[in-house]
Amino acid sequence: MEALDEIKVRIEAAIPGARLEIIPNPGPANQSSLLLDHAHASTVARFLRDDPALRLDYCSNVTGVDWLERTVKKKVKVKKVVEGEEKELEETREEIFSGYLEAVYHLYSMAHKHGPLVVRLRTRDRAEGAHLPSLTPVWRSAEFQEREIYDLYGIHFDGHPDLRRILMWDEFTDHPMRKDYREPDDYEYEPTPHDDVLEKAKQHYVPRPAQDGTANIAAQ
Amino acid sequence: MPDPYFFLVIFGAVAFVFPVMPLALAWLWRRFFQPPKPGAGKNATYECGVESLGEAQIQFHSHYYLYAIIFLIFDVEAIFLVPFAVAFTGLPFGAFIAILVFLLLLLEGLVWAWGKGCLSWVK
Amino acid sequence: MSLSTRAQHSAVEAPPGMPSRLDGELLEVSMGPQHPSTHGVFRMNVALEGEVVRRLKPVFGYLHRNHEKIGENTSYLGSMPYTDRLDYICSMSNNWGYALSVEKLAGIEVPERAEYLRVILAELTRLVNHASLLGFLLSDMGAWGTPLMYAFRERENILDLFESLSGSRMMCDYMRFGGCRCDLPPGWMERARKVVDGFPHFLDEFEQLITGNEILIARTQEVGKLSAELAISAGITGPGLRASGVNYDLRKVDGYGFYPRFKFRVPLGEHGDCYDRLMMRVLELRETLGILRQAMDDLPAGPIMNPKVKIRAFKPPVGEAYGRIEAPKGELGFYLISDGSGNPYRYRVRPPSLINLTVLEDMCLGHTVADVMVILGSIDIVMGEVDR
Amino acid sequence: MASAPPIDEGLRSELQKQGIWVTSMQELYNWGRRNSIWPLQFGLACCAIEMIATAASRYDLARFGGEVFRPSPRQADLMIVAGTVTKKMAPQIVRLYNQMPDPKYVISMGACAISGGPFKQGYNVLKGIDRYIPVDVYIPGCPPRPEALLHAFMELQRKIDGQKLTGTGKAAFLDKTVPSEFPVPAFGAHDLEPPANADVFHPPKIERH
Repeated sequence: MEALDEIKVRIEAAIPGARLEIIPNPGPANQSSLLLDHAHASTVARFLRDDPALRLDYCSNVTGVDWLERTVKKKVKVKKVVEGEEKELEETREEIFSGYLEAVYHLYSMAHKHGPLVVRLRTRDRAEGAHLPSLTPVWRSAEFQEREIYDLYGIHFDGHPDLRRILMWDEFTDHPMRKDYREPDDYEYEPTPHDDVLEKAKQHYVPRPAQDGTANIAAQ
Repeated sequence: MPDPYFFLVIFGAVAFVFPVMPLALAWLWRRFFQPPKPGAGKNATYECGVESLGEAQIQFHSHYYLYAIIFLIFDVEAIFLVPFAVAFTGLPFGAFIAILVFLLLLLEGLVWAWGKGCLSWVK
Repeated sequence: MSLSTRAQHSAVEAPPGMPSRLDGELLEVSMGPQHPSTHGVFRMNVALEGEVVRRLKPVFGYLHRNHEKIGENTSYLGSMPYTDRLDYICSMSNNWGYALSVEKLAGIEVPERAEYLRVILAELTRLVNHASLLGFLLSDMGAWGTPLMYAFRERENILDLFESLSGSRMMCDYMRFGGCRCDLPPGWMERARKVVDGFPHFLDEFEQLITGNEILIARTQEVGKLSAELAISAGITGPGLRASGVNYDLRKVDGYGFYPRFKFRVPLGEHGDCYDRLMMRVLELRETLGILRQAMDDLPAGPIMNPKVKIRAFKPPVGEAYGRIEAPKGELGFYLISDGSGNPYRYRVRPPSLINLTVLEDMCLGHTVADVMVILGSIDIVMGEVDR
Repeated sequence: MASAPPIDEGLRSELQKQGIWVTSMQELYNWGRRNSIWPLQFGLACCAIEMIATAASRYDLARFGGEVFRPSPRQADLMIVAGTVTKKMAPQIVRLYNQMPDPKYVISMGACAISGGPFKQGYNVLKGIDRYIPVDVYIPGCPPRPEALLHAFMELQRKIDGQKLTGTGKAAFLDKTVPSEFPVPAFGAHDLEPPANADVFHPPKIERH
């Protein structure tokens, strides 16, 4: 299979107006990925599937990823005038990356037996903007996996034939795989509670009568 | 000498007591030892652990009715053959012809139904 | 009465708007979570017209044990015992899939002896899985229990090998990143060779019983046909895909774990029906025995663990990786995103069983209820992997 | 009906030597119940495979009379909860338990069925089936070996053997006041409602002294 940037060039040639971006993968696995924009996602997908050189007809894996708000501290060299003379100053500047949800597609070709090509789709934000174009019409194998991402992450796939919850029960309202999901506290008997389990267990302990003035367990 | 048909009475009595006795025991057991505990959940229809929705008595395809009728005919035929089979050795040749006619009549009915397509399963 | 009246008989058209008097209504029935032949807690909402399936909606989630959420809260090594419980019939190949992905993520080399051990144990797991499938599929078809007893007799022999090697029958947790946990106990290889040499006897017995059996042929041929294009588009992998004639076996395509060194063939089917899927497993068993003999003959000596890899405080570099292996049920993949810390940022399992069920409805439409069980049995699912 | 005094063992063995066999209805009844327990065919996860291996030829559950696995709860005496009980599956399990005729027993097989086991931190995992239905025998293990399941069978048979038919401490299924049905939990927006059945689930109270 050709290198990712060659593929990017060919796609941009074939589909004018497609805004593609290569996301480098720093790890030794060197599987860099291709970020698509929402409007041209399905046309690019069809191109990847039908292009005779690529023929990526097998979508092996669709994964949902939740990226929270991140504040990244950066060391920035700033020229500042201090007491009348130029000086190079180290300044840490905080940069806030807004959170988003992401669907990652791993595409392989059964005809040419090559791959993977990693394609990413990102939502605008993590709240009501969590919408993505569904690629199930292009690859039928994405059907259950996109339903699972909708169930566990809350990304609404527009154009999906049958978008329902697949793993949790239908009356469930949360999206449990998100990083900020707090599961319900169904009381568990904890003989030796420690750190965050201790907080949970405290609500169920009968407070010990303070005999000789020792602190109550809650204040432990 | 007791009445020659007396054994029928004994036979009838045993035939009656044999099934009734366990039922009576079960009733006694229910009455004195194990009180029944029926309930809405227990009496609900079992459908693989899920609440059963919709009702089961629905209109079936008419084909099942045809199949049932054909089966019924041959079932009744088998009942008629039983006394014939029991007395088969002592019967004259005429009886054999009579039962053959009976069999062939029903066979002809089967061939007609087959030809008419009642047996071919509608997909 | 001539036979031509047959055409009119079935052509009795009901007046428009009135349901045609002859066909029945649809009966909604749920082949629910507790069902003798759904291989675990799998539910199908089936709409039946008489006996013929008109609609079939699978329902999952009854065994959703949050494997991925727990994977994000434990260390990389901590998830290894959980992979045994993914597809709880083939724990060794799950371990290998996870170990392969983490080695790809962190760029770890595996010594030769460990790679050979992994091939031997994964192929032994394939024997267990395909033998169990033959037993379960035949008991779904009505031969209740007897073939299952023979299949489980073979499975017990192999589980004894796993137990003497890894300490546990089903949950081996044997592989580590960069090799295997412990070397073979003395006498293990002789016992393994004896089991592998005894297996063809079981296979011949089975083939003699089932291959020419006309009940089996009547029940499985032309049932649940799957075309090659639909199989590829729906992401079906493993024996189900090869039964439709697509030559795609990860052992040949990816060539991981020294498989190119072994000579073995990949069986292909033509019709893609239940009979082909069943025969795929039988033929693959023969090929697996061939691989096992070759791997056992030239098992090299040497270390079984890459000394440079830290087991406890294992922190792979930032990045992501998707590794996949040819598990007995299909392509088992692990997608890991690492942010440099001890726990994976995202831990995703690509379950072959769940995706092989994508076209269950397409295969079952038009068949009778009894065939649905045969089709589901031939797809070979395990709920621990479907619901994760 | 005061429970009859137990038979004097010395007298019984003495009579036995003379070829007279003495028993009581309770022993006969319990002997019959104990040696023909029909389990419900109902596997959830990995423990189910170990349960099948127990019923297979090597470990052979038939030696204890338990090899007849009935698919329908109407014909089963024993429910072996083998595997992880998820919150989506819990209402189905309680409904199946309700639909089983009395006398019915529950074996909670495996760490998951006892307390959630290795999947305890899962949001969809019920921390043990004894939150909704009474459990007779617990077998720890993940999965418990087939011998452990056979041991659980023996344990259950000992319990059945000790059941009294009359008197105050008689068996639960004979007592009119003991309920044989338990409310089926409903699916809520965040969790099952109620999260545990109060009169069945008695978590240990902890007072720290």
